[in-house]
Amino acid sequence: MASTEALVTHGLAESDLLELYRRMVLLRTYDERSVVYHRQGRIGTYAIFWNHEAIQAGATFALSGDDWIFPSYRESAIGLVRGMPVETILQWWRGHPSGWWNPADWNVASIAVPIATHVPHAAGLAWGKKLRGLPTVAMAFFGDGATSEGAFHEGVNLAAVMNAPAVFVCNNNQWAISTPIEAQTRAETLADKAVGYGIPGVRVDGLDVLAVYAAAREAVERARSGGGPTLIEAVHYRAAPHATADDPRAYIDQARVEEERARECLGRYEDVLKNAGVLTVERAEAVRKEAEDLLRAGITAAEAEAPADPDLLFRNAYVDPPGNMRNG
Amino acid sequence: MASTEALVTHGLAESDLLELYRRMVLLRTYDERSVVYHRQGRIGTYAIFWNHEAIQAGATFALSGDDWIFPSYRESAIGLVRGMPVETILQWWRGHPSGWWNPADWNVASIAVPIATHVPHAAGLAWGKKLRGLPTVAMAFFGDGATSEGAFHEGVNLAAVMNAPAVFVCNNNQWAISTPIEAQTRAETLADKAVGYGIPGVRVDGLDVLAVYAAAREAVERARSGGGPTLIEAVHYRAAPHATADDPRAYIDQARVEEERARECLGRYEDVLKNAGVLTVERAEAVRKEAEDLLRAGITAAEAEAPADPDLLFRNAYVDPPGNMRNG
Amino acid sequence: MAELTLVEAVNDALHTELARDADVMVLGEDVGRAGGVFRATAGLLDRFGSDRCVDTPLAEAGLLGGAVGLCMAGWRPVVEMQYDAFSYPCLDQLITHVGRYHWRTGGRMEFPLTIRMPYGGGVRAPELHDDSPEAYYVHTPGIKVAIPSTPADAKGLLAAAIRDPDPVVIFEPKLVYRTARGEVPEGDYVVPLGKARVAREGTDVTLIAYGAMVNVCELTADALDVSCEVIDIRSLRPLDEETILASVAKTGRVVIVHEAPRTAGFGAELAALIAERAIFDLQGPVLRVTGYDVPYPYWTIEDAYMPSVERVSAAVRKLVQ
Amino acid sequence: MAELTLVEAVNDALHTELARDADVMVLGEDVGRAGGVFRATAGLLDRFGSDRCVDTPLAEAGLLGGAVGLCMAGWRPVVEMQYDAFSYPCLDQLITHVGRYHWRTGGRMEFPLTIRMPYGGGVRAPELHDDSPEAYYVHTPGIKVAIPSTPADAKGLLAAAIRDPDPVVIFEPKLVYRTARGEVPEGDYVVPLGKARVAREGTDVTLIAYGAMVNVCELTADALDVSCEVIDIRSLRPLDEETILASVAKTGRVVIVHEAPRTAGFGAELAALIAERAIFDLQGPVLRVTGYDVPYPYWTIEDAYMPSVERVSAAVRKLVQ
Ligand SMILES: Cc1ncc(C[n+]2csc(CCOP(=O)(O)OP(=O)(O)O)c2C)c(N)n1
Ligand SMILES: Cc1ncc(C[n+]2csc(CCOP(=O)(O)OP(=O)(O)O)c2C)c(N)n1
Ligand SMILES: [Mg+2]
Ligand SMILES: [Mg+2]
Repeated sequence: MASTEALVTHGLAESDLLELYRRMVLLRTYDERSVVYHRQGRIGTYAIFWNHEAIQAGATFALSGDDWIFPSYRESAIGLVRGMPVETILQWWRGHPSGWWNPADWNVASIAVPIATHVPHAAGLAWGKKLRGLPTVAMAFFGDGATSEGAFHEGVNLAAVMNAPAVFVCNNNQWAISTPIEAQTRAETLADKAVGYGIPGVRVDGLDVLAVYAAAREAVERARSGGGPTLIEAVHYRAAPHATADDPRAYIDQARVEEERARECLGRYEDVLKNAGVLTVERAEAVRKEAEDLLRAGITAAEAEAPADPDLLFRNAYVDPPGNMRNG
Repeated sequence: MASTEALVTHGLAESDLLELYRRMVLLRTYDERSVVYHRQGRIGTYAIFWNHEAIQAGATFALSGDDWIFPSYRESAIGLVRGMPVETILQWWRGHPSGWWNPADWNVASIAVPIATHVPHAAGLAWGKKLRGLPTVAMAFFGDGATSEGAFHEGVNLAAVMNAPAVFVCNNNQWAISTPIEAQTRAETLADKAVGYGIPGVRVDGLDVLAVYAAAREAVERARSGGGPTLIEAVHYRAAPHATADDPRAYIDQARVEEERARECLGRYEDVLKNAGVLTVERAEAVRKEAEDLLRAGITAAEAEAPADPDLLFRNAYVDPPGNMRNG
Repeated sequence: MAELTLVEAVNDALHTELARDADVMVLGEDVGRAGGVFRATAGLLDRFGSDRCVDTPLAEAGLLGGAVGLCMAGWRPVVEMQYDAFSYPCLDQLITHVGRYHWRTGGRMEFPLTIRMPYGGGVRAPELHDDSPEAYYVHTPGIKVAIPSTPADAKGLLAAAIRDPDPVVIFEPKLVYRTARGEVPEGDYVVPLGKARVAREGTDVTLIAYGAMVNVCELTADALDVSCEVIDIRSLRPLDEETILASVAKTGRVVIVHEAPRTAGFGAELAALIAERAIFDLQGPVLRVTGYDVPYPYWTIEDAYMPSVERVSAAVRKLVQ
Repeated sequence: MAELTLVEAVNDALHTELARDADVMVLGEDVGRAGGVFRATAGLLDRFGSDRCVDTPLAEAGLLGGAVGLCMAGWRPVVEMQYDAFSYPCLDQLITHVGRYHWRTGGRMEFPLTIRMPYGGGVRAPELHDDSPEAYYVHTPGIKVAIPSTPADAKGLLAAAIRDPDPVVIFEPKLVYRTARGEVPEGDYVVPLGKARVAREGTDVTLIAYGAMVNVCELTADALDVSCEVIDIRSLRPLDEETILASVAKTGRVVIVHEAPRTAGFGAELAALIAERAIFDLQGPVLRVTGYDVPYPYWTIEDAYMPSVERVSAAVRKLVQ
């Protein structure tokens, strides 16, 4: 696993380090507020990504704005790193049609609900952009459980064969709902799976944002310079329920979870920055406040929006709808 | 790759070596005659397995009769090694219902036409037998192209996680119809794919029947003793058309094919046996004649059979059919 | 008799069948440690052990394909698909193998597997937690399909499916998993496949439905001053044609209701049956009230998608006017 | 005009469309070097290069999922599935993504992809080379489906599909790939989706079919001394309801013919349409002549499975007696 020290002195300016911090705080704040909003009945069931922020912020920090992100439901708020409005994502979780965006507006694909099925999309986009002579990289996120699906296998293989500029980021939080990684695979590491596709596989500490960034940067550079895809396994441990509807006490060791929570990624990065003299207490407070304000404004905007027009049932189904579509 | 010499002195009695020879000859004869029968309009489209006999005979020779074989269409005649009548297999290719057998009669599953979809069946059978405390091993055959399918991935992973006694034999003939292995995978070898499942992967010369046998025996022993599945990649080169309907001249280098044909596996084994003093010219002739007689009797029996009763449409569809099944 | 919810009745059936027959095993994603995301499999792991209640890798095709192999080894696997739309990866195994393998053995080997899954909309969930995929399954030869709407039927049909020698798919209406409550016989209890249930007798119009739509039809019958006969199909294949045709002969008017998209949904099959076998009984058009031919919508507007008492009432009024 | 076989017309359409629009590309198993197992893509690799005619790995879900991504990159992919039954692994991508992604972008991004495949039975092939899976596709929201029966339509409908802004699936009746011959306009030629073809006018009975069954209906019309109107549906979604209803209004008698299994096949949808919209025009039951609800059989007895002139004739006679 890569170490953080190398990175602080390696290529990232102070402003970068702080921007990365801002993104992590924004994601963390989004997540923590969402759990509250859910409890208050203001959003629906919600897939918690607490302590996954280092992976999401770190990996995407290696991308340029033209590169595409393919999130799973676990990265529902990843558009925030591209400036997507908070209310858009909140509306997604509120089941309001304004939560559905045009991927091309943000170069962020739709949230993939069915496991691993977006992996071939990322392969296809990366390949298709390359065919057009564009330098675009596609980065797909998925979990440890996703690596068992055929769609993962077929998608990564397609990208590898087409030498497509894709980066596959596996968030190995060691659980798929209640299924532990040992019941998912017999491989020693998930990065090992890269061997079977003839591409590099990298294992990285998923709680170390700079290590994730470094691994992603290398993968993105390789992809962009014609070296093909990379599989990154970001290892950590799911320290929150799978989703608001889930009660993990039935299957998880709570003591282990508490231990993991104590090692959470945002505080860890904060310490790195503070020790390096990059972040002051005041600055941290300001960043946090900005994020909280954004969330407050976001939920307000979401709740202020008019209820959806039921006619949207039909308006978005086809570009050129069949005449009998409204029959029912 | 393993070498043959080791094997001649390693565990196989002369009678075994000859039985292995007999099986190869039987398979070769079946294949060569089938191509002729097809040309004569006596069987339908036929998937040629010429020069794949070392893999089929060698790998299955490591099994006991209680072990199960899961063939693809490329191993359509593999039941011959278990004593299945020639006419049964000929009838399959003739589209006659008597070509469909009860897998439990021979411990040979049905011929899998859709690529790789039988891999999970082998995993399930091996796992299910293990759950019953039985020592049964399941051996599945499939091609290089099959390794790209999600079903391959999911099946091997399932077997690995369940520590199922399964042996996966990949017949890497380097072509999937017209698609060469380089367009199928970027991995250096297909055995490499085993790494991603945490199981041993072995590469073996697919034209060396004793090497195939040795690799299979090790895998079968491991499986039976609780060590879980193995992936065997048997490497060779498709030296015949994909099937009778295929004209490979459009995509394959005929010079390379001729070269490969010259190295064919049966003659090679014959030489090994002759050099070792195990096989005489007369014996070889007798074995060949026996096989030809079997084929002649087989096609005669198949052609003598009464045409199928169209009511079989309905009789085999359900154990307990719905009342309206015959409506149409 | 115990009063149970529908999902408790499913759980009861599994406990009963695993206790009755040592060849029955349950497998799926999160069915063991967690007892299923809806707790349909709760208690099985503790009671029957990890050989007979198995958390599988996250791979629906591998799961169903594995179950085919388990059948070959003599097991009667009960496979849970976690949600309707997450069963789609298994369709290839379903169509190419589960529905054909018995035929492929010349009718000699049996594949007594059961697939069960929660299905249907109205639950305020993210996309792909709302589908009604029964038409894909019932169109597939070699497969049987049943859909309960009451707790007793949820138990009895699942038991019938598990005991059936053919592959059976059970769709459980998740919208009423916890709101449908009713008396459920304890212990052994089987509701045979192929028998519809006349949920309510009536003389003017026949409402035909299954799953959560049966309740919508009953509410419609309550709301209207038209005498509605409500038929709960329960078993889509085998189909109880006689009960349907007898009701149509009596009422001469038919409304068919389902959540699935309209085109080539199972309602079309019911309408086709009636158009073939009861044409001279009909006093008006055969109407369908269904989901639309659009992707299942954003959940704040899903009520506009789901057949409602209003929409079913409008169809009934059209017929009796 | 050139006289072409149906598969040659498909090839002509692909050449024409790739030449017309630089965004169109073809991908699939063996479409490049070999030109397709039926030679439908012959010559494309040489003419348009390996960027626009691509041999993919053997993985149908990856293939279709990859095409979704290609759409996002601005391509108009034409995906070949090698055979009907080998398309089943792609159903998950079809249902969860191809049919929904436009909706999922709030109607802002287009997915103008085309899937084409040979389909249907009667070709004396091993199992799973004979399926008629159109019902799975047409039941899926967001998808359009067309099935030509003549060479001209094979060209024109495929061109329409490729130019259509929505995902379209084209099933090509492989039984008549080389036996259906006819005049095909050269160059640009489009047959719009959503228009049925009256293959033959008649007054006594309406025979409705698509694909290879259109020919069976025409032969039936030839064989009988009953005036049969033969309607070639051509486009299953969008569906030309008017042409169907007008014919039923004229004849009052209907026989629907398809190869696919009967239950919840597309014939059920056609019967349901007629039972809803033309009930008072009918002078008899709406009959279906279809494949059976059984696995597609061993090929020596496949003729007993396929709708035949005899079976269609028997249905017609039942109606006109
Ligand atoms: C095809 C499919 N099957 C099942 C599900 C239900 N499901 C939702 S999340 C989940 C577990 C995913 O685990 P993992 O891939 O490790 O991602 P994580 O949730 O840990 O981020 C499952 C089984 C699904 N969404 N899609
Ligand atoms: C799911 C599926 N897709 C496509 C096909 C059509 N097909 C038949 S054989 C074949 C190539 C298989 O290649 P490989 O796996 O290498 O096996 P080989 O034929 O070389 O033995 C293809 C694509 C099929 N049978 N099943
Ligand atoms: Mg996980
Ligand atoms: Mg091969």
